[in-house]
Amino acid sequence: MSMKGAVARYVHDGDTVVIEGFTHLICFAAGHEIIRQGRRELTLCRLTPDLIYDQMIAAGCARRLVFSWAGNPGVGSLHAFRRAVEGQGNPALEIEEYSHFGMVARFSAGAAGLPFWPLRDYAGTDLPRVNPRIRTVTCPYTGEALATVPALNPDVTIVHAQRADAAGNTHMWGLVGVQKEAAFASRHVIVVVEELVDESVIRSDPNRTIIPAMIVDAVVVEPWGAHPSYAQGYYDRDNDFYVAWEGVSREADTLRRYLDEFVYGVSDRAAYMARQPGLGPRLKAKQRYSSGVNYGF
Amino acid sequence: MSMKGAVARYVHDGDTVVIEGFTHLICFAAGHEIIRQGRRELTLCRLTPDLIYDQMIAAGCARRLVFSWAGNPGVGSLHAFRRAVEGQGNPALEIEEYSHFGMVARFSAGAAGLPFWPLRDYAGTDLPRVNPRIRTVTCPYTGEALATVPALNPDVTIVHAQRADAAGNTHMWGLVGVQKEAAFASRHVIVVVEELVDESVIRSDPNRTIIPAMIVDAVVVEPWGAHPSYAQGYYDRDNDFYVAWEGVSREADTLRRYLDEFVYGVSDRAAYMARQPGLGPRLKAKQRYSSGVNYGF
Amino acid sequence: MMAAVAARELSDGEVVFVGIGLPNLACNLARATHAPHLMLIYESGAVGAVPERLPVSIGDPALVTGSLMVCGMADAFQLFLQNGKIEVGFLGGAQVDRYGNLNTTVIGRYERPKVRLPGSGGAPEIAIHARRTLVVAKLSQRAFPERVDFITSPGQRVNGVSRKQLGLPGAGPVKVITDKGVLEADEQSGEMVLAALYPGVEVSEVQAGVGWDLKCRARLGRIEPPSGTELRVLREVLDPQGLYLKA
Amino acid sequence: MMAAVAARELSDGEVVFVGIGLPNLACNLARATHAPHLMLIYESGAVGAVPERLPVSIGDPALVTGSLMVCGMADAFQLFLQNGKIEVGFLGGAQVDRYGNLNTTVIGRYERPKVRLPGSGGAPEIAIHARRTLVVAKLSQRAFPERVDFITSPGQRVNGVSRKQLGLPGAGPVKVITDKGVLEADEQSGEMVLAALYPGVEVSEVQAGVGWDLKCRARLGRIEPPSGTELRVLREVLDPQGLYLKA
Repeated sequence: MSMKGAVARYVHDGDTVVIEGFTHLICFAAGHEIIRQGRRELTLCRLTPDLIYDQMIAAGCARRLVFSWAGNPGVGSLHAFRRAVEGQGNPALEIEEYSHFGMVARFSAGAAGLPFWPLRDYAGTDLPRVNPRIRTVTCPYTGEALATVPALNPDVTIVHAQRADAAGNTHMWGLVGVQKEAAFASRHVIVVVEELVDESVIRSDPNRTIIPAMIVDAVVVEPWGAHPSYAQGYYDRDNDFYVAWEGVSREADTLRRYLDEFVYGVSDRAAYMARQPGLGPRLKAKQRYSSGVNYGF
Repeated sequence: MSMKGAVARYVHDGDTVVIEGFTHLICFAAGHEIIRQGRRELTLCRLTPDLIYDQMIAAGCARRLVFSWAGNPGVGSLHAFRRAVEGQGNPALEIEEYSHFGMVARFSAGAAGLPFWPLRDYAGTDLPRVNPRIRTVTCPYTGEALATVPALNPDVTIVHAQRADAAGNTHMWGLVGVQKEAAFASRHVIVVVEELVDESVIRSDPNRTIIPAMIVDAVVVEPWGAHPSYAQGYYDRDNDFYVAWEGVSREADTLRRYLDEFVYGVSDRAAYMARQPGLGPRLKAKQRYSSGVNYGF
Repeated sequence: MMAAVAARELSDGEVVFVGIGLPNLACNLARATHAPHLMLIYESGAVGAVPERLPVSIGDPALVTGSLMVCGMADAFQLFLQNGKIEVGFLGGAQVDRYGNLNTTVIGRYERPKVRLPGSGGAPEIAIHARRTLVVAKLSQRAFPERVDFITSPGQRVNGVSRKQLGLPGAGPVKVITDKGVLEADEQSGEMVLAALYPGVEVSEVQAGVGWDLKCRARLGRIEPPSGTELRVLREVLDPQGLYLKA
Repeated sequence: MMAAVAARELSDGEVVFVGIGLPNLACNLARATHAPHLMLIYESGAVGAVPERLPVSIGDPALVTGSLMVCGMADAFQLFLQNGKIEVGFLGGAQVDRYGNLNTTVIGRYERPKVRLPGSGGAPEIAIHARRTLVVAKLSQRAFPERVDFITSPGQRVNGVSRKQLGLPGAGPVKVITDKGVLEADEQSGEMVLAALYPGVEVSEVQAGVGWDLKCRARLGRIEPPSGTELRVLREVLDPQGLYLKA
């Protein structure tokens, strides 16, 4: 399916949307298409909103943000996010805040079909004071109090991966973050891949499969779809872009000009890449192949 | 380290011992060495006691069995287990019984450093009636009652795997069962492998690492150590042996004769294999190699 | 015959949590005949298995080679089963009672068993979470008592309490496939009632193998005998050594 | 200088949960000098990372290539951190207070912040579970208030309540490495006290950057300046572009 078609079909105004990927495999291509299609009132959930949600917030897609660390990794602030939260945004963005572990636990509960997840966390912190959804439960064996977070079950989760077959059986390697949990927790799943492969490639290494076709609604083939984040074995992280974003996003109108040129100004990811001919050669990954293993009996 | 040395050092009378592996990678070599060293009063934990615990029960190593399915897979009964539980054993074996999910949850809690694990299970069954450690907790969000099981933290867990480096960084593929959770839940971990490999082999495919060296106390190289269970990519399951066990174990004295010849009668796994020259050629795995993946950037 | 009838209960593309023995045989028969896209998931963690030989155990290496996904058992039980992704559960039982409660734990008192059976395995969670559960068991007064000695896996009613009241997500055992006919759970009472007979079998023969006063559907179905294809696949392809079919 | 001092706090073979920025630089300096077997674990799931370049983010691809293990984040937080396998946690903070409580969430009121900071990340669970936690921060009245505006990560005492009473497994922030000296948590009071000074720095200069009446250890330590090796590795190997060292 095309990204246009997948977003049109599975992302609706008011939905709870997850585009996961911890630094690695963040599907900017999907975020840009959601911006182009003008989705509104979304509840955006991610551990690290990163530049992709900063752009979606700037474009007015978001009503609420559920997160655990809202910065520009290794650089500084997410300025569209800050403008919205510091009250210069209009309307103000609602926020619901956890720690990384808390967000991971919310996805774990959602994926396991449980209403909550227990964790030993938050004692002595101010987080439960500002987030009433962080609660406690008493251990039926030791009597001790443990923190809990509620299950997170998104309407749609978008996962970027290295390769999948046509049905959606998906291989992912390198940092896998919380994508498996987010996908299993979600009502609908869109898988976006660098490469479409034959089912036999998936079946040659079943332990590498993170997401099975049975929970996948749409498979989109979108090379370079994770830029400026990266795809291990395909292309490197574009650190220059992350550093440059500080300057681009500091003022609302320079950010707007970026969106005009690189999001609204292109029809899809192919056009996005065509506009930046230098990217491919600069970021293409070197070869460091793993050795195969024997699955015979 | 030698199997003799590892068992002498890390398995003591009265310990809680786990030899995990769901049908796949069951470390019979370790079980046999524990029998040879005459360990007593052990609490043996496994989802499926399988033939290995049936042999250890017959040899008098066990005081208590914690399990979820005590049969001979695809064949029938575990007769030493049945004799002990049906009161013909002397002294009688204590049992603590869960379902597979309950045992998996106990290891998951132990591995996560939590005192319990919640699961939606056991309502309407008689298991909580005969096992008071199966309890309930109330969800702080929905108010519904969920079942709980207590964490299981063994004194020692023995994991068989395809390959590891000298430090104990371990690659495992095919069915991985609950070994990762059991190892992380355990005070001590012994890793037994078919093949010792250079650290560079492990580092060439880090997503394949199930157990990191930092939690491993001893690495034992013991080819064919999982026979009559199997090692994917190395040798097939010896179904004939499992079928034959029905006849061997049905009477206490034929079982005793088996132990005399193949456990007490051999010094180690090499001697065990030397006594059965036909095994290797009959069970050796065919080649079905996976394709490698690129870890470059 | 039971394998063939059980196989017919599976529709192409369904997601089945497969137990060992006859269920395993039935699933692979369905896959080889009318349901090539049947998704087989084993509690061992093998997803989309395409076994080149009939697996003797649910942890057979043939379930792994060429499968679509292999996950840990925590994922198999939490992400697939407890998360409601399993459409059909397939169970056997040493005892099946009037309300479809299953016993695979003990015959006699738990504390002093006459016969100690293997125990739960994954049966309780399958019977609780699978959207519907199929049971296969051979008829006999001993195997089909009014009430099982021990409830390993919950049926339609437990001591008069319904699944809904117990908060069990799945529909539970909806059919019991026996060697003489098929029982179905009655929508109102939750009781297992006779729904269809094998060729040449009388109601009295089924009643003779059941320890309670068996009710019958108003219109009893007649089950077609195994087709030539079904028999050929079973005998020649799936179970040439008669591992299961002897039984 | 801070990086060098922080690096010296790490012993060879220790297991460190690494945060981004200076902690990351310090860990890689330690690995390149006196602690070649330092085990670096990143919350992103990379275990035993041997980055060929200084990772700009804790999710850098260089942390994965050639690492010993890559696990999901649920495992990183549950099996490693919550399970007590992490010996040293390394944190920065926009604000550090008298008892080592850290704030990386907001300056001002949470509901109407003067400055909105990135937030928690994994800091709360690191400060709670790591056997000991090291903090790196530059001195200033703004950065070292008597009490932080928001407790993102718990220190030695929270509103007078001790870690023990709060049931926190780890020892919490035991040292705060600043740009002028090193503060240590007092065993009795849990208060951060001055323990050692950088060369040529007076106590008054440290006090000037701290928003409470700073106590001093009876015997103040003197910190050795960075060695030639330390400076060379920092400037030439780890951070040639001065990404961190400018700061």
